Amino acid sequence: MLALVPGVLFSYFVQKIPEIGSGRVLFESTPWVPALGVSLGFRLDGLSLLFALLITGIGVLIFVYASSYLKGDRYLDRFFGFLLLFMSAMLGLVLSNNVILLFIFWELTSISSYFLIGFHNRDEESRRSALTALSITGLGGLLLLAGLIWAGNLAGSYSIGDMLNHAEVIRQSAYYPVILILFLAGAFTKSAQFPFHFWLPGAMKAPTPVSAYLHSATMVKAGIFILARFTPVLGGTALWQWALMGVGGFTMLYASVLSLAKRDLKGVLAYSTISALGVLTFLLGLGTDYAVVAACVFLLAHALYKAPLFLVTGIIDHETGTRDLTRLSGLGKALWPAALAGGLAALSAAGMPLTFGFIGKDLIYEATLHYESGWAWYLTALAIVTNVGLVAAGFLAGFKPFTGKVQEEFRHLHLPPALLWVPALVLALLGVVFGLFPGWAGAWLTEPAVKSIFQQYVPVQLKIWHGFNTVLILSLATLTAGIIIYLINTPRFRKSEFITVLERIRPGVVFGWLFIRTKQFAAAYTNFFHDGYLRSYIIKIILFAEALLIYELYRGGPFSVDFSKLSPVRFYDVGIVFILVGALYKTLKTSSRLTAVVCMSIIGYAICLLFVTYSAPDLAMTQFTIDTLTVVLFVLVLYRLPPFLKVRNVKIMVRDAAISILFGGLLAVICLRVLLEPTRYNISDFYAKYAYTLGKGRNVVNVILVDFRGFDTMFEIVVLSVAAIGVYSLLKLRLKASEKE
Amino acid sequence: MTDNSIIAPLIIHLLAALLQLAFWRKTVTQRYISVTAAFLGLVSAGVLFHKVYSGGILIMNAANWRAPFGIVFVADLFSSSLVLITAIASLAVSVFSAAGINRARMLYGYFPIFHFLVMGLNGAFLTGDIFNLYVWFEVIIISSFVLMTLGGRKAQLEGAVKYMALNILASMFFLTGIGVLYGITGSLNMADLALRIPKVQNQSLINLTSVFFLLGFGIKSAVFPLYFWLPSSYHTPPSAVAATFGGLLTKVGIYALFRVFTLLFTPDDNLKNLLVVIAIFTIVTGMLGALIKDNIRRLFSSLIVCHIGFMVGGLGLYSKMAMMGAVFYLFHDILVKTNMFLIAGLIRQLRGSMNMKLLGGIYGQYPKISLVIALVLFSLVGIPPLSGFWPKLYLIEAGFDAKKFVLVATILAGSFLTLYVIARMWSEVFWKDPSGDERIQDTFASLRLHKKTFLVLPVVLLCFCSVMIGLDAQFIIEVVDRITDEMINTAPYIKAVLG
Amino acid sequence: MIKQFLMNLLLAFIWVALTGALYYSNFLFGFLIGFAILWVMNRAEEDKRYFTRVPKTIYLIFYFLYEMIKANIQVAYDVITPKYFFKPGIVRYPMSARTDLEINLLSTVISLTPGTLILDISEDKKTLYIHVMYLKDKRSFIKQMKNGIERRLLEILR
Amino acid sequence: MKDIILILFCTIGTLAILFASIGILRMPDFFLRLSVTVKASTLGVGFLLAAAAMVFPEVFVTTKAIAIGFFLLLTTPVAAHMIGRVSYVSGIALWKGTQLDELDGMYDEEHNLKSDHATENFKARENS
Amino acid sequence: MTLFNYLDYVILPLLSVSMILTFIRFVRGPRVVDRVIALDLIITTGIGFITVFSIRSGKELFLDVAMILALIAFLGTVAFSYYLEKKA
Amino acid sequence: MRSTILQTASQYLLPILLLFSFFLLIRGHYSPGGGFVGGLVASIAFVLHSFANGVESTMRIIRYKPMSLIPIGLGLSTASMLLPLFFGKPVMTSLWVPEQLPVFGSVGTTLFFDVGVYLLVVGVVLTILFTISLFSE
Amino acid sequence: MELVLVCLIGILYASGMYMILRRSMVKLLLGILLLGNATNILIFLLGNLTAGKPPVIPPDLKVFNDIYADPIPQALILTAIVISFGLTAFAIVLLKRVYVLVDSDDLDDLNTPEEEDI
Ligand code: NA
Ligand code: NA
Repeated sequence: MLALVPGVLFSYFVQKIPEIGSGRVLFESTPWVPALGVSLGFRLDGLSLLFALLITGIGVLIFVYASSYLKGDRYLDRFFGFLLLFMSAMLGLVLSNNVILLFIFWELTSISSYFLIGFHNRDEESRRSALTALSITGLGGLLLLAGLIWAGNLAGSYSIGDMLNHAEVIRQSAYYPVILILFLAGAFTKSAQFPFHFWLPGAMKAPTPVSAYLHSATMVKAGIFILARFTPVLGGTALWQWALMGVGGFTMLYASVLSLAKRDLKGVLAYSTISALGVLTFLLGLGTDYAVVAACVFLLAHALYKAPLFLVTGIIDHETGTRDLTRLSGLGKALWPAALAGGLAALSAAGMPLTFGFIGKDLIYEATLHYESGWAWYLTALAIVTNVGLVAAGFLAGFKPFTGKVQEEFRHLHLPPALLWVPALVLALLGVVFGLFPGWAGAWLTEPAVKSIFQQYVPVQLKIWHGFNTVLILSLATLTAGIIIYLINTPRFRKSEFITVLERIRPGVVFGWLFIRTKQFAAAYTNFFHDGYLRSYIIKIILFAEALLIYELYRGGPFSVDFSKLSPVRFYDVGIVFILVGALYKTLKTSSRLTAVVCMSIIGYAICLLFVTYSAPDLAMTQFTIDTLTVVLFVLVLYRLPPFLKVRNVKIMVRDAAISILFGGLLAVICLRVLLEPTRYNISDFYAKYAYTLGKGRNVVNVILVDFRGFDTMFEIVVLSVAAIGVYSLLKLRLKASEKE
Repeated sequence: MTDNSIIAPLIIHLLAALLQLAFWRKTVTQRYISVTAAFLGLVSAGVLFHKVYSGGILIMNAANWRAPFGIVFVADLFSSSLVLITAIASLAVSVFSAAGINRARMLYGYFPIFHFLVMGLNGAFLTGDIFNLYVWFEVIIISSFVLMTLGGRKAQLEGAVKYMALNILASMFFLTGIGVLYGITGSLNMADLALRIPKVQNQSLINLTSVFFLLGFGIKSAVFPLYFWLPSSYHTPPSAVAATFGGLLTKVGIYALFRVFTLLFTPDDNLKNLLVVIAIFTIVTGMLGALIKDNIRRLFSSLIVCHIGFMVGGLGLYSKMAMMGAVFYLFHDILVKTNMFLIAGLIRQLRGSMNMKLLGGIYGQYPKISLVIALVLFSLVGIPPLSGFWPKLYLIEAGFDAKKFVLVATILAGSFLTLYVIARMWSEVFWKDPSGDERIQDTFASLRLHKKTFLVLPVVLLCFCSVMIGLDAQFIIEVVDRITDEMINTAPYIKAVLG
Repeated sequence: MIKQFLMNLLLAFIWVALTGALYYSNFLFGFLIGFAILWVMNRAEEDKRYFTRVPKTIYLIFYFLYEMIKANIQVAYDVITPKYFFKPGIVRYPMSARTDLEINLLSTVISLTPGTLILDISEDKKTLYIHVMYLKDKRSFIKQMKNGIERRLLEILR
Repeated sequence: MKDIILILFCTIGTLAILFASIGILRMPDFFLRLSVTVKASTLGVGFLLAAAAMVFPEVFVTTKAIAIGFFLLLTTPVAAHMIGRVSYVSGIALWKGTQLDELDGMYDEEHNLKSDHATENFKARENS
Repeated sequence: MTLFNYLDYVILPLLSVSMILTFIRFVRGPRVVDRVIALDLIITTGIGFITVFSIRSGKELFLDVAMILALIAFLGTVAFSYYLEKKA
Repeated sequence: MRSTILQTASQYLLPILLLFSFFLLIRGHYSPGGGFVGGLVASIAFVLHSFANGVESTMRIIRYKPMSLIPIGLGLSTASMLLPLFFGKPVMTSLWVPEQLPVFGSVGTTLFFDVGVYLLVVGVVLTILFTISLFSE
Repeated sequence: MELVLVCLIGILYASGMYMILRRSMVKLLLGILLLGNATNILIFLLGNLTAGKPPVIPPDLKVFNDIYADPIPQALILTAIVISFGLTAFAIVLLKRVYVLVDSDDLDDLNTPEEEDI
């Protein structure tokens, strides 16, 4: 039933083929967050149509397939929910006409794929793979976001259309390389380019329909999509070319070699997918007409053969319970429709003439051969080696399980329900149909796509037969070599030394190492700063404070003290201060807690006297009463405490003393400076004037407290109330650790 | 415009707390009062926001003394929207507490103190007087001390000692700053100060003064290297309390930083750079801390620090766009962080633990709750188009504009690490099978329906708000846009206050 | 009853003294406050005597002041001269005073006279332990006390 | 005339306090210090208060001064008694020149003070 | 020499000196009780100081402070006694 | 700690201190004092009493738990803060009884506010101290 | 005179800081008290000192006819004193409870390892 959704969408997009094929671009836009220039803006051009068709078309088949594949699963509804979410996100992504919107969908694909990869969430491997996939694509996504925002910033708009118009500004900006790198980081992580590719094989933990859909046909190609989409904006520069060709080229070669060493069917497919993605990146990097056409065609061809291969793998897994190539053979008879689909797809993957894959491969060689530099042959050689690997991998996946002797354990296999194998067969057959009638695909699908990549018309004519030329020879040679390799390379054959080395230093390991190191660093860093000791926190805070204050004092420049502004020293006040300081000294020095409290009492009392001599009777009263009460409090609490902790570490004491004295000194200097700064204006004149006439009180301080600034008082008594309640509950309520919150 | 009703949100909570004190030990009554008051608070905050949104800045001269002589309460768009968001968060916490707080705690004054705390928050947002702000801060911290220690568990008290010592230190800096400021200018009203400070001859003194405010509010808002109290303590109190703390307390510090450093002190380049550096380190500190935490509440605490860095970074960039991002992020963060800690509490109800190593299997057992939680987690991470995404756009773009690439990179790294740790947490807590530890037990399943509702509803409510902020970002951006206008052009504020 | 009344009167006087406003209503108000305070305290102790002997009181006060100044000079001299003249000791002093008020007044007066200081009262409130600075002879000291301060005081009180 | 009395009162009061402070510094044991200081200082303050009552013509200042003196008289002996008693209990050493200590051994473990009439009566008989 | 000068240059400094002398006893101790009575004496001296100061400044208001001191200073002593008694 | 002298002293010091505290409270608007100091002195009176006679005996004098004074005091202050609202004035605006009363002088909401502060301070200090006194581990 | 008080403020801040850097909880508390006092005096001093002129309007006048001490710092300090009393009371009791719980005055003993989290 759910398949209806993609079905309807698919038919909608099919309807649009003629219109788009004729070169038009459709726009649809609803304002969303205009303040940010983010609109729900969609554009349907050749490129997006091509992707949309893939997404919805394959989507239909995957939905059908999955309904049978996961039949009876407890969480089938969740599965379809996430799948649908993914499909919508993917569609949104390819249709967006706004980079922010595009990014939103981009992230949604990551998230929904996270849930899909981790669908078997009780399996630890699944969870880890999902996390890895999300981390890598998430990291890439954020970098992409930065790139998009920066580019948008330069272009002055987040609309893709506007960016296309301001492409020159961006390309000529000094920041272009950074933007490009950010951008590529997003694209490369998503489409599993070396060295970020390792999440993709892990993602094979997902149920097979997911692998087929996300990791062959759609999500991974989102990276390719944005490369294609932004070719007119960012492309065409040397950096672009070298980055894409370098990374794509290496990836395609590396992955195609590695794919041959895999025993797991899905592993083989995963690596060959990575390789294919490398090819696409590589082609877009080449950036010639040929290359882009080749990319578009290969994109379609790959989707049409890789998806059925995955589906077939799923069938095998579903029926036999294993994907181990060393155990699978001779299933062709029992699972004949799957074998048929697999075979066709494998042929297409191998680039056998009359399949769509052949046309794709052809075009790749055309592209490399026509590359206008001395590099053409090297590139072609690279393509050939890659393709040989791909051929072998295709056969490994499409033929190997079905040929040979039937294993004992698989003798009694039944043909699975049609819902499982029909989708695979349909796709495989489509590959053949397109191979037989390439012109149609060329005219209606590829040409508009290429046009939107180049932003100008490039004629595309796909033919079965180009004549007997270099390309054909190369194709046939590739095919032959691939078949030979397929025959020699039995999966039983332990990985060669070369591959073992590769496995050992593969990026996944490097990333893992990096990650562990980061975690170690994080632990060290966190424990250094947040070490659990209050003293150490206070020291850090005070040092920071001192640094800031010293800096500001230094910036303020020198100052002189005009002593004449200050009032004369009064002997009896000095006596009070003397007592105060003496008591302070005693407080610091004493090893008796009670003496310290008595000292505090003296300090408070001396302050009280200072308040008296400087005209603050209210303060003096309050200070004294509160001081007395504090003493009472201390006395009530302290008598059962153990003696003062006596730790004498002279070094630490000296250090602390230095820090403290510096702080005190700074405060003193600041006070002095403020004192010397004349104050012309004072709001207290108002209070003095109106305290009695309006406030009806003579004690101005009290009038301030209950009237002028009564709100302070009102809520300071709240502080007191809360403190009292706090004391009450702190002493009375003691929960046990086991009790709930 | 003078309007008495602007302090309604504050008065409502005061009266609620008073009533609850009168109904001491009547926990059921207290619950009713609490939820009602929180709801009324939300209504009044909504009305206030609407008034300010459509009619401009409102003031209330307490005791009928005109500013700068009396204490003035000012509802500009910034404060009124924070009041509104606080009201939403506190309603959620209040409802959650009704079922999520141990009755013993209620018997010893949980609810009144919670309402005092919320009152303090509202007061801090609304006051236009710097010393009055200090009083509100004290109301907040004493309430938070009590809430933090309520229950008297060992970890709670240990955390509280550090929390208290460092927060008192912060208050000391703040108060010293006020003293110095009064010594220089002779005024306490913020609008008045805004007029007087530029006239002070010796501007280097003003810079010095601003350091005290930076330190005081910096500690409150837990920026590097002043954040230590936060990861020492936030994992200890009951989750409803931690939710209030996590969602609101540090944010008052941020609010104060923004208020003071836009209205009173205009940062010079040095200070801006300093703020940016602080922001960078704060983000790094938070994310590295989050990376190594196994307890979900410790994890969330680290994330608070990390995301504080985003907002401070926005202030440090000091462009309109950056501040828009920061203020937007502030709104988002209050809702989401509150929700995160409520979720932690919910998880504790579901499993009896908060240790990721022990937890598991929630997704399988409670898929609907899990998906709501997932939505909240995504908001936190900033998965577009949820609420955390939009402000980051502003911050990143502002960072590019200001050519503060390290900050941008750190913000990206912080976002990535958030994504990673949250995904890991999801995988551990929701996907994995629970460990066989005997501490793992589901107390949720046996609860009565209304209690379950009380626990889940707030999470859903806050989640809904996050989603709405994300989807209707345009409205928020309009609000934020006007708020930053208020920050950049303070003349209307000053005029509204001083007449 | 009477003691309460006296206490109340005393409070009213103190009130007037504090406020410094010597008029009728203020006194009345002070009386009311005093009454309220006493009511709050609800002290349920009966009282026996309330007559104050005014002339004796005044005489006592002057006697006390005289003693105090005299002894103070003695002590001051002792303090500022290098040599110590005193012979301290702790003396057990059997009181004739019995009621709390008597005991308290007695001990206050003794304590305020230079050279003597109440250290404690026995549990049964019969004996005072006095620290004496210039203790020539224990018996003559006790006699002097009995006939001097204590007698005069008790005469007033009884 | 008034000024002279004033100066006289102030001087006497101040000197009394000064003697008290010298006393507390010089006295050889705790009880002597206590004994010296309590009265001298009270007396000194009394004189100063009297001076204040003379300076301000208002009645209420006089009453206030009297009140302060009265309060001091009420509280000082009590404080002295409290601290003296606790010092004795906690075993503060008496000066070596102390003649007589009849408090010795009169406290039980809970610091309750015996009156010990048996001994008293015995002594009385002995003396007669 | 006026009365005020006399107070300023003789009486108040003398009281100050008294306080300092007492404070020396405070520092020297040797026991806590010595410190407590030193504190007591300092406060009493302070009452005198405030009295003189109010004469000197012509503000009887300060006597209110002296009154508070006179009334509640001894609570501190009582509290310390309480502590020591508990401790003993 | 049982001291007869202290006990007796507390008997007469308690009312004197209470009276004094009340004096401080109502004269606060005119001379130094006010609700805070008044409340503190009042609570010191009770604290003193509790030192002499034990907390239980002091609690008997107060009759109610000191904690109940907190909502009463806070409520009184809040009420006098909010009262002006009913007269269409901003909160906290002081309202005055037109004539001066003999002892109090001008009587207005500020006085009630101060009384609230006074009661609250008494409640707070006594709650804190008595809770600590009664606390045993 | 201001100079003396400035020094005093410096000393108070320094000793407060020194005290809160100790390991003892009681010293921490005393340090907090000292810092509070330091701040109060700072506010007092910076509000300008006026000797012997309390801000109380004489009984026979309606406004001051003389200079008077600035009442605002006094009101602020009063508020601050009362607030810090509330905080101190709570802190002292917290300290007591912590002491009972961990049986030590040592701040360094306040580190329950993360493993004991629930
Ligand atoms: Na100044
Ligand atoms: Na004597």
